[in-house]
Amino acid sequence: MTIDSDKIRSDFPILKTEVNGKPLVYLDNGATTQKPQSVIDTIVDYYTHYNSNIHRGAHHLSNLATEAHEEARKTVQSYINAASNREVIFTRGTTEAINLVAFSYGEAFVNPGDDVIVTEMDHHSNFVPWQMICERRGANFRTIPFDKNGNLRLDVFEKLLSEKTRIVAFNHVSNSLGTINPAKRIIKMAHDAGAAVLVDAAQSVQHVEHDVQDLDADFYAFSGHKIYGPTGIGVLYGKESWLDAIPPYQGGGEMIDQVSIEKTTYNKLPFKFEAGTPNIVGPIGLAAAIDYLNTMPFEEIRAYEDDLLEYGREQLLEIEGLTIYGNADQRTSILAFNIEGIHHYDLGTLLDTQGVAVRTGHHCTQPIMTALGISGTVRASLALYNNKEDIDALVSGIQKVRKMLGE
Amino acid sequence: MTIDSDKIRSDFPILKTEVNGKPLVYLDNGATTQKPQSVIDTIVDYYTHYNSNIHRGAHHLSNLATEAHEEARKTVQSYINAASNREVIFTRGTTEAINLVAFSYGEAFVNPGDDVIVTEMDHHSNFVPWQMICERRGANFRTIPFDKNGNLRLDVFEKLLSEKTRIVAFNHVSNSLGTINPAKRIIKMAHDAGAAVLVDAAQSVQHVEHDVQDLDADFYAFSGHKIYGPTGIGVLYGKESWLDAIPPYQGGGEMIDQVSIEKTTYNKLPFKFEAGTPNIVGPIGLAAAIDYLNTMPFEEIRAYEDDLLEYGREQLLEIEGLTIYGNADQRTSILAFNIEGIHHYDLGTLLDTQGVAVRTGHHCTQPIMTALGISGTVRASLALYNNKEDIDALVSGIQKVRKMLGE
Amino acid sequence: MASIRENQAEIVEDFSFLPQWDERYSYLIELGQKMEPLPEAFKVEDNIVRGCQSTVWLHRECRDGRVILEADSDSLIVKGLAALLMKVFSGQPAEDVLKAELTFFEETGLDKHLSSQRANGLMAMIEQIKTFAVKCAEEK
Amino acid sequence: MASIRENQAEIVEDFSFLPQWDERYSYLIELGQKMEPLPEAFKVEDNIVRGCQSTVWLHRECRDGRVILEADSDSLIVKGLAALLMKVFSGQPAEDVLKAELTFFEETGLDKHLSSQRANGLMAMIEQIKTFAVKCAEEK
Ligand SMILES: Cc1ncc(COP(=O)(O)O)c(C=O)c1O
Ligand SMILES: Cc1ncc(COP(=O)(O)O)c(C=O)c1O
Repeated sequence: MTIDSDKIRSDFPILKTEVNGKPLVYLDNGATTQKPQSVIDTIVDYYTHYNSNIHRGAHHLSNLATEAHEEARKTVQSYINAASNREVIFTRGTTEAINLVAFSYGEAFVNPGDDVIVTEMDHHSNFVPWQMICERRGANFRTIPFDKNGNLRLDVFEKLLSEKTRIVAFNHVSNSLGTINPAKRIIKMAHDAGAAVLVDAAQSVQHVEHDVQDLDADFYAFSGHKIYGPTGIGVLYGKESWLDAIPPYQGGGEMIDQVSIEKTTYNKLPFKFEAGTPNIVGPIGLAAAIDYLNTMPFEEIRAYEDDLLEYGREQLLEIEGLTIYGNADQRTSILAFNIEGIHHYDLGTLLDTQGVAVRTGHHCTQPIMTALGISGTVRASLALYNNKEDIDALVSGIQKVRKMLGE
Repeated sequence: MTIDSDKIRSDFPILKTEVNGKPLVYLDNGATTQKPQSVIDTIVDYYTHYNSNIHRGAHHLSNLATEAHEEARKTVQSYINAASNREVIFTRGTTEAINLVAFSYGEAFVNPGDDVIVTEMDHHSNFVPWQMICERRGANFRTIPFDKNGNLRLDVFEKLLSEKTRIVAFNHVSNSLGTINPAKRIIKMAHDAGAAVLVDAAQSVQHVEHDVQDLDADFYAFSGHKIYGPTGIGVLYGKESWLDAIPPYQGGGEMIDQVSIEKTTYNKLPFKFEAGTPNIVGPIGLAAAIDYLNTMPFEEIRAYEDDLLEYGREQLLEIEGLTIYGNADQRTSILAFNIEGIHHYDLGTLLDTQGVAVRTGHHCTQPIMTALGISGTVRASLALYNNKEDIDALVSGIQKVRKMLGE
Repeated sequence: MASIRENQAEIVEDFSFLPQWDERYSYLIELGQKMEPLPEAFKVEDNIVRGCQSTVWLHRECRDGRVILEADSDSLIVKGLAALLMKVFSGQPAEDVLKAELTFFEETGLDKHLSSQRANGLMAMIEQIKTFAVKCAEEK
Repeated sequence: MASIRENQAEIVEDFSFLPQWDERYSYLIELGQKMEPLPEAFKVEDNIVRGCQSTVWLHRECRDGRVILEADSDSLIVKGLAALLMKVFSGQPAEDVLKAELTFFEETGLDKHLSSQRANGLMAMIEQIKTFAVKCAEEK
C-alpha cells in the first residue's frame, strides 16, 4: 500500500479548518468533496494569467484558454477511457447531463407506450428527469426494486425488460446505500433487450471502475465537485453514434454552425451539446483534480477506501442499537445508519458541535426511504483523504451524543 | 469624475500580463471580462475554508456555504432591483437562462399559430432557442429588422405585434453593434399587445441601466463572466407570477419537494428552477464582482465608459478606409469596424502579435452580418479598466498592420 | 403575562449563560422534553409543517382573540425550537402575534447555526403561526 | 520532386529563420500572395471548406494518381496557410498523401499560435485533402 494518508491530507488545505473549536472531521464526501491545493492553484492561475473566452478568439489568451479547455477534455476522455474526445461533453453536473439525455434521447426515441426503466435506489436527479420525459412523451415509467440488503432485484429487472424498453438508467453506486450495482451485467441485459443505457456515475467514477468502453455504457454522467474538482462542472459521456442520433438540447453560442432567419444548422460533436459560453475554468480545474488522482495507482486508492469502509462498518456495528442501511454484496464509500431512539437530524446536528460533518435526511433518495420505511438516515461518506482517526472521531462523537441525550 | 483608472487597472492582475513580449491590451470584453483580485480571493477563500454542498447539510461548513450562496442571491437581487430574492435564479449563463425560459414558457404558453418575436440583431443565444421552441410548438418565428445605423425598426415591430404574439425577446445592448435598444418602450409596446418580454442583458447589465422593475421586464438574463465575475454562472430574473406560472425546466436534486414512484411535487421558488448541485462558488464570486462594482457610483462608471467609447470612435474614424458598424442613437462599449482591403481575421491576428486582443468574425450574430452584407468585423469591446492608452495602442496597432500588409 | 418582547429577551438571556453550542443544544432538547405532550388526535396531516427534515405537528387554536399553540416533533432539537416559539407566542393576543418581530434567532446566533433547511422549517412554522393569527384576529 | 517529409522540413527551416511572430505572419502572407490565382470557375460552393472565419476555396484534381491542389481565401493569412498545405501536398502521389503525418504545424509552433477556430479550419482543409486522396488512390 503506497497511499500515504498524511501526505494526502496535507494536500487539502480545508482539512486544517476548525469547527466549533474542534478540528474538522469531514465525512460528507458523498455530497461534495474537498479540493487539493493543486486544483485551487489551477483556478487562480487561470484567472490571473489567461482568462478568456474560448473557441472564437483570434488572440493569444483565447488560444491559451481554448487549449487548456480542450486538453482538459482529453484528460477526462482518458480517465474514463472514451474512444474519442468528441464523446466528452461538459455540463454543469450529473443532474444536467441526465436531463440532457432524458430530453434529447426522449425527443428522438421515446414514444407513447414505450417503457423507461430506472431503479428505486436512484437519486432524484436520475429519477425525476425520467418521470418528466415519460409524462411528456406518454411513456411508462418503470422501476426496479432492491432487496433488504440493498441489492438490485435483477430478477424483477429481467421481467420488466421487453421490446418496449427504450432506455434503462441506473446509478453505478448508490449515494444512500453504497451499493455497487453490477453495471456490466445490467448493461448487457438492457442491450440484449435492445435498450440504451445511462449510467449515473456520480458516486462511482471516483471510487470504483470507470472505463466506459469496458462497461459498454451508452451514456455516462458524473459531477466534477464529487471527484475533487470545482463546482459547476460535470461530464456527459455518450457513444458518438448516440450523440449523433439525438437532437441538440439547448440552443445558442458554441453549438451552432450557420444561423439564418429561415434555418439553423448545428455544430459538430462535442460542441453540438455545449450551448453558450461554458464554465471555462471548470474543465480545467477538473482536469487538475484528475491529474492529482492519477498520481496514485487507482487500485491502491480503491483498496485504501475499501479498507477504511470495512473498518468504519466494524466500528459502527459495535454501537448498541445502531442499524446500518446498505449491506449489498459489493459496496463502497457510504456508511448510512440510524440509532434506535435518536432522530437522524438530532444526531447529525449534535455531531456537528463536535466538528464531525455528516449528512442527514433522505439524501435525495426518497423512494429508498419509502422502501425502507424510514424518514432518513445519518450518512458518513468517505473520500481518499479520510483515515481511521476520522472514523474514530465519528464513533466517539456518537457516544458523546448518546450521553447528551441522557441515554 | 472619481473613476481612478490606474487604481482600477491595478485591481485586475491579468492586466500585467505580456503577450508576445508586449503588454496585454485587452479589448475583448464583450466576449468575457477579466476578474478583480477580490473575486479571485473570494473563490480561493471558499475552496480553502468552507467548500461544502448547500441547502441540505446539517453541518457548519454547509451552513456557511449556504449562507454565502443565499447572500449572493440578495446581492444580485439588489443590483438588478428585483422585488424578491425568489425571483433570482442562478443558471450557467445567459444562454441557459434563455433556453430555460424558451422551454418552460413555451411549454405553458406557446401554441400552434402563435407568434414569437426576436430581433435581427440578437445574439444566436437569444435567437436559436426561440427558433427551436417555435419549431417544437408549431409557432411562427418573427424578427424585427434594424436600419443602417443599427437602430431597431420599431415601426416594423409595431406591425408585427398582435394578439397572437406570445413573447418578445431582445437584447438590451447588441454585442455586435453596441446599440442600446429602447428597452422600456419595447417592453411597453409588447405588454400593450399582451405579450411577455425577455430582455437579454448580457451586454447591458454591466454598462447601462439594469433596474428590472423600472424596465418592467418579465424575464431578464445575464452572464457573470461578462460582469467581472467567474465563469459558469449566470442569472435569470423572472417576475414571481411568471415563474410560478411556468413548469420546471430540469428535474433532480434541489428542485424537488416530494418524490415517489407515482408522483413528484416541486419545491418553491427559486429552487424550482435550480436542479442539481449548483455552481456554488459561482454566485459567491459573482457577488464579489458586484460588490466591487458597487464601490463606484454607477453613473460615473457609465460616464467614464461613454467617454472612452466616444474617444475610440473619434480615433478610429481618423483611419482611412475604416468603416464603423453600429451608429445607433444610443450606444455603449462596442467598437466594430472593418478596413477596406483588409480581412477582419488578418487584422485581428496581426493585432494580436502586438499584444492587442480583439475579436473577429460574426460574433455569434450571423443575421446581423447577413443584413450588413459582410462576413464579419473586428470588434474592440470596452470595460471599466480600459483607458485611452488602450485605444491608442489599438490605433497604432492598426497602422502597423497596414504597413505589414504593404498598403 | 409577559409580552412577546419580554419572552424573547428572556430566551436571549438564557442562551447567554451557555457559551458552548453543545450546552445550548442540550438546553434546547430539555425545553422540548418539558413540553406538554401533543394529543395523538392533533397529529394529523393538516397540522404537519413542511420544510423540515423532521416532522413537526403544529396545533393552533384561537381563544378570546389569543393564539394558543401546541407542537411536537420526532426530532428533539426541532421540538426544542418549537418550544421556543410556543414560549414566545402561545397565549398572546393575535394582534400582537401579527405585529411581532422575531429577533431572538439572530440574537442567540441560532439563525447562523441552524442549516438553512432547518431554518426553512422554522420559517414555515412562523409563517403558519402568523397566518393563523390573521384569522384569529378577524374572529374576535 | 521533393517528398512530403522534405517539404515539411523545408517549411520548418524557413520559419526558424524568423523568430518574431509578426515576421512569420508577414512571410505567410507573402506565400499566399505568391500563389497562382485560383480561376473564378473554381470558386464554387463545392470547393468551400467549412470551419473558418474566412472563406477558403480548395480545388482538388487527380492526375495520374497524384493529388493536385489549388486554393484561395479572402484572408491573406489563411491563404498563406493554404499555400503551406499546397507546398507540402500538391503534386504528391495520392498514397503518400494518405499516409503522410503532418508535423510542421507543431514544429513551427503554428498549432499553438493559431486560435482553435482557425485550427479547425485547417483541420477541415486537411481532412478534405485526405478524403480526396482516398478517391484519387482508388482511381489509379
Ligand atoms: C448579447 C448577448 N447575448 C447572449 C450572450 C450569451 O452569453 P453566454 O455565452 O455567457 O451564455 C452573449 C455573449 O456571448 C451576448 O453578447
Ligand atoms: C448518485 C447520484 N446521482 C446524481 C447526483 C446529482 O449530482 P449533482 O447534484 O452534482 O448534479 C448525486 C449527488 O448528489 C448522486 O449522489
